[in-house]
Amino acid sequence: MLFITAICVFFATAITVAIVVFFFKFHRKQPNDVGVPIHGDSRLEAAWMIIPLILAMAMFSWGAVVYVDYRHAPKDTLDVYVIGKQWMWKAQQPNGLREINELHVPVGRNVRLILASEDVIHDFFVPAFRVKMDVVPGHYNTMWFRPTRPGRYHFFCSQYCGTNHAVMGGWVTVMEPSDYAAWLSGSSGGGADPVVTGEKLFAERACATCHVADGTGRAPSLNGLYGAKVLLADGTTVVGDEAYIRESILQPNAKIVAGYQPVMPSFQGQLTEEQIFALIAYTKSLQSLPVPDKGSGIAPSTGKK
Amino acid sequence: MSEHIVSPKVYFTIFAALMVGTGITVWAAFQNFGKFNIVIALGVATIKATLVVLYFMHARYSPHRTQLVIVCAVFWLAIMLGLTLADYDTRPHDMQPGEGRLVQPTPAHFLSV
Amino acid sequence: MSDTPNPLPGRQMPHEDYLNASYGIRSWLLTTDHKRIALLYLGSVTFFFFIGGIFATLIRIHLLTPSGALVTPETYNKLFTMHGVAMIFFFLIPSIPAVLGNFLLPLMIGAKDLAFPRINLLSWYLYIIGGCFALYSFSTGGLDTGWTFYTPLSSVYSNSAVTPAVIGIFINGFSSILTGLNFIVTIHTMRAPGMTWFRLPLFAWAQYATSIIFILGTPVIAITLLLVGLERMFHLGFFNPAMGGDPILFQHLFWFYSHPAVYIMVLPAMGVISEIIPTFARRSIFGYSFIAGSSIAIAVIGFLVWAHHMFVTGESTYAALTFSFLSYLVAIPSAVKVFNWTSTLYKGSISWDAPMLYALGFIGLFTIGGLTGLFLACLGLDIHIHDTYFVVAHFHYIMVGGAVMGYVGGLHYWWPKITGKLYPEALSRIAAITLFVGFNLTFFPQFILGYLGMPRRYHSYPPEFQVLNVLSTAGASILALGYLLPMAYLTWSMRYGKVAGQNPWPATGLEWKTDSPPPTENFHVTPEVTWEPYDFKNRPDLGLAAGAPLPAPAHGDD
Amino acid sequence: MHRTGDLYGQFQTLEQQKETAALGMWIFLVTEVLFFGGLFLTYTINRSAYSTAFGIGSNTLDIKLGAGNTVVLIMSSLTMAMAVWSAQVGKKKLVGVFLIATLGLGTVFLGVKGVEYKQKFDHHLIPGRNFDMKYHPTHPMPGDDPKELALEKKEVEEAFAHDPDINAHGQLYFSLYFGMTGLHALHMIIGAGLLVWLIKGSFAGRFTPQYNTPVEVVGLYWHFVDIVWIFLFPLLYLIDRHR
Repeated sequence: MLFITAICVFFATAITVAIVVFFFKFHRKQPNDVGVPIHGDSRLEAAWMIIPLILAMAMFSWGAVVYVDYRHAPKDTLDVYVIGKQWMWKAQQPNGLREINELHVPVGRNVRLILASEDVIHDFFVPAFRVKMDVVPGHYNTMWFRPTRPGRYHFFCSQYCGTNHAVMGGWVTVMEPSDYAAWLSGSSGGGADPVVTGEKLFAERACATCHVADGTGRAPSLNGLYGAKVLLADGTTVVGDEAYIRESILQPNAKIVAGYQPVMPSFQGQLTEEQIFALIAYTKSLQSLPVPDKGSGIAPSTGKK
Repeated sequence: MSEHIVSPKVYFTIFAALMVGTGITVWAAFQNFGKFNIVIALGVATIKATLVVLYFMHARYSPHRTQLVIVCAVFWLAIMLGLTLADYDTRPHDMQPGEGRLVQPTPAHFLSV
Repeated sequence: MSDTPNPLPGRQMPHEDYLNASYGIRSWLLTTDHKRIALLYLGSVTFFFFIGGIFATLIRIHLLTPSGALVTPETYNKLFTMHGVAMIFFFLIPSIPAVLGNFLLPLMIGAKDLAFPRINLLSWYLYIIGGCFALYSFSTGGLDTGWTFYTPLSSVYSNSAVTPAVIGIFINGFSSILTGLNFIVTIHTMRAPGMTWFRLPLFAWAQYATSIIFILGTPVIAITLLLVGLERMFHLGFFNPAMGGDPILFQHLFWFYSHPAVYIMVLPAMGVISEIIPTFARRSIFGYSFIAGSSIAIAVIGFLVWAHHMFVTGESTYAALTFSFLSYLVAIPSAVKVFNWTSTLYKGSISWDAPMLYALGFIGLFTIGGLTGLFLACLGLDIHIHDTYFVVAHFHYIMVGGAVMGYVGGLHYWWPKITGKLYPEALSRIAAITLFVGFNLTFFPQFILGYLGMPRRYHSYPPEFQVLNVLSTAGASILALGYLLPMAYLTWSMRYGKVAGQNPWPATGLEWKTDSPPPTENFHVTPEVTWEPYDFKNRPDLGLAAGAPLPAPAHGDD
Repeated sequence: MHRTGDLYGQFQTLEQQKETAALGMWIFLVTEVLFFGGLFLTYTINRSAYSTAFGIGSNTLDIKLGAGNTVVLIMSSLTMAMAVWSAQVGKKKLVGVFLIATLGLGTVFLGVKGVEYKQKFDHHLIPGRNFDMKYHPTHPMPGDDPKELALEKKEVEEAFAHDPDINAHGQLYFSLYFGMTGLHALHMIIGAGLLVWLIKGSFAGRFTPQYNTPVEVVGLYWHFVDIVWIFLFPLLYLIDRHR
């Protein structure tokens, strides 16, 4: 950042100074004066193509490293689900606690936000953390950050989303881990634990009739699915992440697990974004359970966790 | 630059080739070549289009300037299709937290609510 | 006469020119003369500049206070959207190509007209029809999608008059396409004897590069907006995720045109600057072929960078890396231009005429605009400053500081050729300086605002941003003055200005070898080019050699 | 600008005028390539996302009509090329004959397209409120092949079992189908208008070996429209026939 600014300031100053100096120094003295006809110099041209190119590549590399890091969250993240809708933000903490236009996170933890939109494109932007990510309907986007200092920080919607775009914002509260834990347990009125909600949904929607835990059902067991590699019918593998689980709920036929028939109905339009989050949370809670030897979609090479 | 007159014989030959091409596409569409169905269909279509451009549209006998214009059209079309598809096609290989594998779903979307 | 040397005092005999060749409204509305069509465009783009300017003024007044006291959020959203649409599609894109390009291109290459004069007139009518649709949209419910028309906001959620607006832009797109087509063909086939490619004025090169973008980019925005219009009218789902469509695809298609469109705006301005600088530094331009080549390079590479507008949409990391890399490449030809212009000043004989002031202002502002582009192209930084006021400031530096400065400077420079009259020199210098100061005061604070995290398109903002916003509004009022001044004195000079003569500066281009204003067929005798571009040394006809007699106003050599 | 005979005032020679006109048309066609390119891109992205729905949509098209139309259009390209040739070698009468043949074939193409559109309307396959992929298999129309219909029915039912939103995706297919073929047909109609103008000119004997620019330029346009169809046909009609 400093490097780019320095380079830019240097060039801006150099050019301005050159222009101003030439402007006065070579001011026309006689009305009929003609300048010296210099037509160019290829060495000079080469120099001012190559040097900026090298500097530009340096800037690119720095930016690329930061970006790749930003797009790939570390493993041990605290996951918070965030939903944008015209014109408010809803967040759901891992224990199911819900907030509106507020987001509480502990200091010193890697926090990952999983972003979904219910209508148009929004963008979750926390200037103080230097992070933002578009919230695109139909996609899950993720972003992560690691708060380093307790305090309250603005967050904004920075993708224009209609009438009240400007007021679609709120505060991120960064707390000491102990305060955060106290806050989580203290204000329990927010909502049910998503894992519990998810488990209920899992039973209500008859998911459990096929996805039997011991792998004897018509569908693969979900134990240990989250985060593992899943072997698909076409021979490829896919990671059982949020996006995959979401897709499998909404479009079951998109990726069929090897050895199973495409018999699952789609739940498109039958679940809200929050219910999908709950089901994902439930699936995640099965991560540590024993994976059956048969009847799991997990690719053998990876084995169980 | 004198004008090059293409003889009707060439035209009829090309026409015959185009008919054969159409026949091949239709026939191939009913065979199962797996992934290659689309390749064959578009490959034959490209050959047919090239024949039309070269002979019916006289591109083969046109000045280099015209040929350059055609190349530009194809090149820019390739940029638009290529770079956009490159975005979509690399999403599945994108890296995942800790795993080195992807997160984004393909353009599969569907919104609930 | 003016204080600049004038080798050709006004002709004594009254002569026929394109302005007095025929009279009556019909002779204008049905004209196929590229010069008259240019004036039709001049009138109509100025009209849209006014409309867009009024919206901008209201926006800046509204943002004086954090809570935004002037208008409701809906109205504010409409204001910035309509400001963008009017300024980008109906002012900036046609401004230099359709006004100055139309007027000058045939003159510069020694042709009697563009290759397709009737298509040229058709372009203007398409522009007017498109403009009427846009005005209809503005006046019946307005438009609140942002000029970017992002779906699904524009196709499903907005309640404003989106459909007429996209139809208007669609039609206007064909006006651009036909203009670009006309220019390219004209440059290829209509050059006068001796006018080789490397004797073309750099303005013509810039127009050529711009036209490449017109013909290759504009059809894509046309089809994209057509799809948005259809989606809205018939509830189809191309870009609507609720129906299976993909909003990111819209952004790809939109920016495939709209990023190169930035170069449509600034490339012709670069062409103008490349004409003004050698004239007023009175020496050959430094690195002619590099400036010409960089125009083409910008046009080509400009097509390869569009998804840098989408770094935070969740596009693939690999795509983001590629596009960031290519974005840095496009910085190089722009830098080459700036370095060459600056070098052209070296050991020149620089006069302080108004067009030169505009040109130097352009270089300064474009440099800042371009360098801040490096921040935005940097992936890591873009995460933070994307969609903030930093972006707003950056593109205003390019489009207003760059394109509009170039346009106004070019208008001054060629005003004597267009109208045959000189503008008042002192006033015009004051206006140029006012513009420069006002512009910087308006937009520089916005860089800081953006870096501090103020997102764009906000009708209200946290109080800590107020000071910078007030500064910006103050600057905007100076800027407005800087625009009104030239409008007033240029109009005044059409009637009361001093007679200019063929070549008041003097400049080396072919357009200065005919009368001011030029006759309908441009040149009395088809000119033949025997000199190299921007060569002041071997041009006794310019009357600059020490002690050389002023050239006789002979008829034969023009 | 004044015009002397066939030469417009801004040009020096007929040859320059001809070159200019041809180049102008070529550049116009470049913009057309990109114009259709946007649609092709939209099609490609959506098709790769919803290949099942697109396959079913494609299979409801009548391949006989589609293939027949392809032949008709290529034939019209041949007659157009022959019209240009006739003008170049000075066979004034033949110019008119070939132009009329081209126009006739073009009209046949549009007529067949109209028949296909009517079918889609009857089968409830126009995107909108009444769109229903299930409708046609369950409401046979006179002249339907029962075997084919049964196949279609099976296909649709299978698809519905897994994805209740197949209708939405199918609508995308048909939106693109009508968008692409509609735009193509619009180009045909414009081309037909130009042909009528040319035919008038050819009756007046305007086109000679010295001056045949309009025939050649319109010819370029016509061939381009043919090329678009050469790609539309496999993309829209043939993508999923092998199932």
